[in-house]
Amino acid sequence: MRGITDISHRKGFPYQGNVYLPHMAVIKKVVDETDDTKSFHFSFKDEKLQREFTFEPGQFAEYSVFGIGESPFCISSSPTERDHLECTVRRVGRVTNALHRLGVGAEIGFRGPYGNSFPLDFLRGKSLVFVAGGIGLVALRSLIRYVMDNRNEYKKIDIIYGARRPSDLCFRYDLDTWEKSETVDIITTVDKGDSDWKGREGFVPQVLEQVAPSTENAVAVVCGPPVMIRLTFPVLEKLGFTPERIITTLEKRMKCGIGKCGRCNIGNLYVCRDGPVFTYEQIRNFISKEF
Amino acid sequence: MTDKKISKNDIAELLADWNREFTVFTPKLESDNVSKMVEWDGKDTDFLKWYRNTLVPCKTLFLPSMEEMFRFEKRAEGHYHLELPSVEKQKRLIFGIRPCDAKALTILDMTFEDTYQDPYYLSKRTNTILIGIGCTNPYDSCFCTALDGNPSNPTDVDLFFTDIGDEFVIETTTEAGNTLMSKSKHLQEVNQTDETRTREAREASRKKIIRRLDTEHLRGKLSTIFENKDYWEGIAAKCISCGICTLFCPTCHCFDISDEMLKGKGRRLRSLDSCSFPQYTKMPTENPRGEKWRRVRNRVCHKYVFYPINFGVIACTGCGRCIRLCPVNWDINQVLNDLPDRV
Amino acid sequence: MKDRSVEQKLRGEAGELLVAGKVDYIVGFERGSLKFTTTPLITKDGNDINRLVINPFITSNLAKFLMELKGRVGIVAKGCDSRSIVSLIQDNKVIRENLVILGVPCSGIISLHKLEKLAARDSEEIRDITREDDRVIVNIGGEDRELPAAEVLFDSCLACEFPTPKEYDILLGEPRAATISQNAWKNVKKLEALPPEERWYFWEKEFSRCTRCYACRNSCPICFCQQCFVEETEPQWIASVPRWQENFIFQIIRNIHLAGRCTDCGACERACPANIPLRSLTRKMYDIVDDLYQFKAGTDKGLAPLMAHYENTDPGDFIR
Amino acid sequence: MREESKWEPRLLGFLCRWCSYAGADLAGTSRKKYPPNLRIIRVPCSGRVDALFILKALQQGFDGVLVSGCHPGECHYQVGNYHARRRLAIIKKFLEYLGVAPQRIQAAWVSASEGGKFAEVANEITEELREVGPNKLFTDER
Repeated sequence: MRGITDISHRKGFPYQGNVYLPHMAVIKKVVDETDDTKSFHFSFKDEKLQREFTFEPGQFAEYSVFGIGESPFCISSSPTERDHLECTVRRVGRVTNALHRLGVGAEIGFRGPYGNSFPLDFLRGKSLVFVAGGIGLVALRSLIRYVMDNRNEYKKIDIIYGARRPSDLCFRYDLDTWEKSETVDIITTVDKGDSDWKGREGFVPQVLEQVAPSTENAVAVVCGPPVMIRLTFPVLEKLGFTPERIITTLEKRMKCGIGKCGRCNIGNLYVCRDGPVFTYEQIRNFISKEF
Repeated sequence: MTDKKISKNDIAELLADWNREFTVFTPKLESDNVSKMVEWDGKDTDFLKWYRNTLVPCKTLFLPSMEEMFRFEKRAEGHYHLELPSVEKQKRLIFGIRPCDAKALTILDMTFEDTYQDPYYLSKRTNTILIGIGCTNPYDSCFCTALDGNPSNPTDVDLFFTDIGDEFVIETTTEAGNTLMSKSKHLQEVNQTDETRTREAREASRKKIIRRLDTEHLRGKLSTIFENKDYWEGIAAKCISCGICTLFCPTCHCFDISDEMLKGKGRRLRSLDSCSFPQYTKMPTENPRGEKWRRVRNRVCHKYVFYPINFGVIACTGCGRCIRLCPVNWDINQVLNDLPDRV
Repeated sequence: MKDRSVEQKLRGEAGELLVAGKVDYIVGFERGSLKFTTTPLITKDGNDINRLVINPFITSNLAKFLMELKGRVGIVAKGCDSRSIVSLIQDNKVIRENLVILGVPCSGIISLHKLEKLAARDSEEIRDITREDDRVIVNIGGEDRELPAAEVLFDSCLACEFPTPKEYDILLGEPRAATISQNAWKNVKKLEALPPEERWYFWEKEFSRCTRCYACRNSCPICFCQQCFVEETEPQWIASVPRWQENFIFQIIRNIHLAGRCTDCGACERACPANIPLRSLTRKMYDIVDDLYQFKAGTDKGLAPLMAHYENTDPGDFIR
Repeated sequence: MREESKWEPRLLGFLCRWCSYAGADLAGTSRKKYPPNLRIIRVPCSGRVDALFILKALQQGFDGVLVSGCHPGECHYQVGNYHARRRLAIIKKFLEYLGVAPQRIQAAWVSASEGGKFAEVANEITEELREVGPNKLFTDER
């Protein structure tokens, strides 16, 4: 069941020291992405740790706002950026609300990186079709930026990105930059446009079907709200992507982030430990069930 | 090393000796019928008369219902200072753990040692010596024998006591147990009659376990009906989604992590949680197991399908607590025995 | 009428209801998997009807399941259960027309735990238990022993004012008159005799055993909030950790929320695995409400809920 | 001992914005003397005060809680104070049974013009609380 996203081979296990004790990090910059979403740029207080810290695109971490609690978010920056890390957070609950109240200079806790990552070895040399909905782009952004920084190792790139309203589109500055590359096609869509909107209107799965990106030597990488993910899989299959060539990253309620506290399981798989990156092949039996 | 024996009258002195080196835990009635392993008071051995099994499972000595993970303090200019709780140096000894609860710890070890070591659980685990006592009076809800266990199974403890009437016969199973025995007084040699009586006692208690469970075909059957919503809705109907079956289960280990802070000083706490609660998986916008039947299915399958896939062992020891304590008599043993071959 | 014949009548009526399509579900009791227990039977299937039982061990308050079931429901109800149903009707949580209430005049439910203690035997050693008027006959190893019913019934049953359901469509058996025993107030009186600090300390000790399993709330037929205040996170009213302070506040607020709804049926206390005497809270709240407003929960479906109503003459002498 | 002698009762008041809150204001502006240890939370109506507010105040160490609203018949929302009366009566009796000194749960009707009454009420309650002593209900050390 584990397949290409398995991490058990990775170095550094077992983890040394108290795995629940967060590293202290300082917020360096806050970027307003949308009305309710902010990106936080931060770096570790411990400079040696900042220099040596590594992760792979797709991994996540547990972020602490002390006194409020911890929440898992994926790391939205690329491992190629060495001086800081980024996370992008929508204000939806207790911890995210508290995080949104923090500004530059505030201290947060960071445990991680956790989980597997996008299978870089498998993706190398292939064309990539990124399909994202709303805040879901956050989970793909690390990989997209990584790919952009190593552009010659990958073939064609398609990004199909949708949101509810134009103002809900995140990382517009990134989209603008990426679009400048000739071998990158970006299609943005919104459920309902406004007077300024010049892109498409329609839900992501429908737009994906219309755009019908080539499946030749291609892998689709999908992230978005659960319902969007569920509706996107059949479209990708229809387009000719086989289940092993459809990759997604899932979000679940988590507490420990390391496969112990129990709540993020899909069947025997823990999203925190065996995921968050899965192939459609791995989870297809659970579709419409519990993810 | 051959077995030794000890008179029940000498147990208090044996425990008193051990108490010098260890913090000794023994079963205690906290209120009426609520029993728990607690620090021994230095004299009471009454439990030898009433003890069947503790209501609160032994896991709570390793994974407490609430524990402090670390403290934090907001200092000048918004800097946080973190401090881990001091590690208990004093070695612990649990006297009287039942085979099912000891086996549960072996099962829990797999989770807490997997990939990332859990320092809180493991430090307590490595610091504790387990003295098991075989059951003479199992409950009619017990079914350990169906799960590779039995009421006299010494595998998961350091020393194992078998009740042969006025005396206990002591079997040594680990090096730690061996060391402890070599330092202990009041021990007598075992003769042939004692050995016969031990065998008979073990056989008698095994016979008292009346429940059965065919575990061989369970995984197949559960996989077959996994997708069958009607089936799960039917068996889940009477469940009230309380946390008894999980919080009192010796192998359930789900936990919650939460912060509390007052005037700049705070603590991060870990407390037991339950997959029976709808909030357990609730995210701000979604709840993958908001429906009761999904939670019931998860609980059953986690023990009997998912854990075996991940660790090769069923995460149930047949202690029967969930059956005895359930307010609506939701009986996992009965449900598993009645699983349809196909629906 | 004996339980056996009540049972026969119940099976007949319930079967007819299902066959005639008058209800979608039957909610009743069937034999439990442990000795001297019953378990809720919730079924749509006429073949299950013969599993329905009535005996002195029908402990659950089945009204609990009404809000989960969609459609019309035929429900077995003891006196206390029927009052919980009335309470739910008062709060507009269930619709009377969707229910067929199969009322059971109840002579009290036996507490197996009390009985085990009094007989000094575990249930496994007891062969049979039968109820005969004011006695309970316990057969141990072939020998009959008589115990006074008042000493083995649940305390809540000893205080029961309405053993015959207040609301029913079909009454299974003859109506019964109440036989109230002052024993039901024993624990409340004991507490009231203590100085205030000791009363508080008593609860501190009791609630330090609470594991926050929420069996009390979840077995309660009228704890019907979609989201309980303990689970709110913005703001978080009380911590989710099982600490006596929070455990106690949870239970205090639960009782206050249930004022005028709680019928003191005892379901919470029976469900509690930590043996916390929750009825010493519910009983007192019931009496406070009765005292102040002459309001008995679940006795009149036409009345407005206690807390959604007021009178100009309500006592207010405590207000400056 | 020195700590004990320095102890002053801390009172939390939930005051209706339409009457008692203005009453408290008036007490202040007209220089009526009332205890400095009174903390005030303005609520839209005495009917807004939930039992949880009272319990949280006690848990956080307030020695007493005062709920104050409009006189019967004068509620801005017609009936809010009548509902408050029912609720408070029950809360008070129930908490007393549990072992909370009745002096800790207080209620008053104070109109916007009753600055004098507000000061009086606050003073009286503080004196009563002084006799009852510090609230140690939810502390672990006793």
